[in-house]
Amino acid sequence: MLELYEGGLNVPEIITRWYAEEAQFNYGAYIPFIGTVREEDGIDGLSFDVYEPILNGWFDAWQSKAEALGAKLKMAHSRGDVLVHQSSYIAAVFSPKRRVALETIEKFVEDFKVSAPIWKYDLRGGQRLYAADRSTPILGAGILGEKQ
Amino acid sequence: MLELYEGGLNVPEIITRWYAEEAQFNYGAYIPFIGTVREEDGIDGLSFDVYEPILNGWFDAWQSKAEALGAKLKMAHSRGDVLVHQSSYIAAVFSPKRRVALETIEKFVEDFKVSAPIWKYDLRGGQRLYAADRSTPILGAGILGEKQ
Amino acid sequence: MITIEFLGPIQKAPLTLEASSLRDVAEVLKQDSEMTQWLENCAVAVNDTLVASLDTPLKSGDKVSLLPPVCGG
Amino acid sequence: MITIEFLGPIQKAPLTLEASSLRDVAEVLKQDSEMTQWLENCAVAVNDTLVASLDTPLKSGDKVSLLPPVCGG
Repeated sequence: MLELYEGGLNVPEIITRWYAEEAQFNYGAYIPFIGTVREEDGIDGLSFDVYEPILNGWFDAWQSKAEALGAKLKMAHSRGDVLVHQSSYIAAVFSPKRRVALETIEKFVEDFKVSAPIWKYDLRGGQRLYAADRSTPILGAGILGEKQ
Repeated sequence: MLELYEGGLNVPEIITRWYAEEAQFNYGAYIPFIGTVREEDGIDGLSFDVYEPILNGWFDAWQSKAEALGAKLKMAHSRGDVLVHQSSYIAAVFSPKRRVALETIEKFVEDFKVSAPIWKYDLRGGQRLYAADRSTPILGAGILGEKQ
Repeated sequence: MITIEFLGPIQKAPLTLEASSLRDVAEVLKQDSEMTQWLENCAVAVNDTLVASLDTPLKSGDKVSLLPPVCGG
Repeated sequence: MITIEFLGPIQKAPLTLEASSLRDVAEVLKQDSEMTQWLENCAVAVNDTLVASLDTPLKSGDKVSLLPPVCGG
């Protein structure tokens, strides 16, 4: 399940609802990863663009990988503006066993950072500035710029 | 902070309170690991003994390691009986950065499993049976049995 | 006719043009000086599936999307 | 006099005895057939600090704890 919200996430609602939703499925481990906007370099917050069709495909592929291990993934992300100290991202794994849960949350979060079609902007003095220096080209990027 | 409770944990209360407690400290990542008693092999639940003095020392040593990385740890664990589908264990890390959070929660949870002075029993037909086959000797165990 | 859309921070309206493969799309975009900074770091999707080759064939009605470097979380 | 306490699943009341090192404690516990299964897999703490050597000295009032294999979580 992939949830998108306008603005900052209601973390207590989401992480407790997910826990309740899976309570009867006999998972032994639940690990939510919660990402919060840090106050740094004088920003007022961050802002996000999300391209949903490809994000859904990426998430579905990960869900299939998790299911093969007996695990389940959930994710929530913000669109638009998220102020400092608000949260913009939750990724979670449920798994029968600890090891699968720990390994899956790490790989899922790391792949998210370099693959999910989401663009980040700094909010600063009323402007929305693309965070180019912190962004990563998607694997396989650059084919249009190849010498022919 | 280390919290011990009689019986199953109130997971929503604990994970949302911890989130609120740290909301103003500018952490970018929060990862709680929630352990829940699985229904397996016909058990009614698990039961735990905790030896608090050494558990506190173990936890304090980990907290110091986390602080050196700018991170903070929290933990909650049950004493006594915890029925299937109830949770008995929460370990959590707060960190400015994602990588430290992911690495620390993994190491903390794995070390917990082999070092924390907590003993597990299966609850089965009214009996409390030590889970010897799933238990691990603490590093350095066995000195009293050495040939002299 | 195919449509090219520019995602995230690329401030550019969609384009419609004739093209039989991504190679044709690359030819056109290379003429556009605004696009120089993006061509080398954008991933490309055809009908919302990422593709890895310039030889990917296109047919009328296809949608080509350019995805610049990402940073979710 | 020192006190020995048995933690977790070891069903045994505390013992009080004279000992000047853990070596003395080991000598006494080896005479106890109930303890055979535990001596090889228990960790040992003196005054709630884990110790690694049989030569750890003991003084009157010390508390020795035996910690059998653990499984929290």
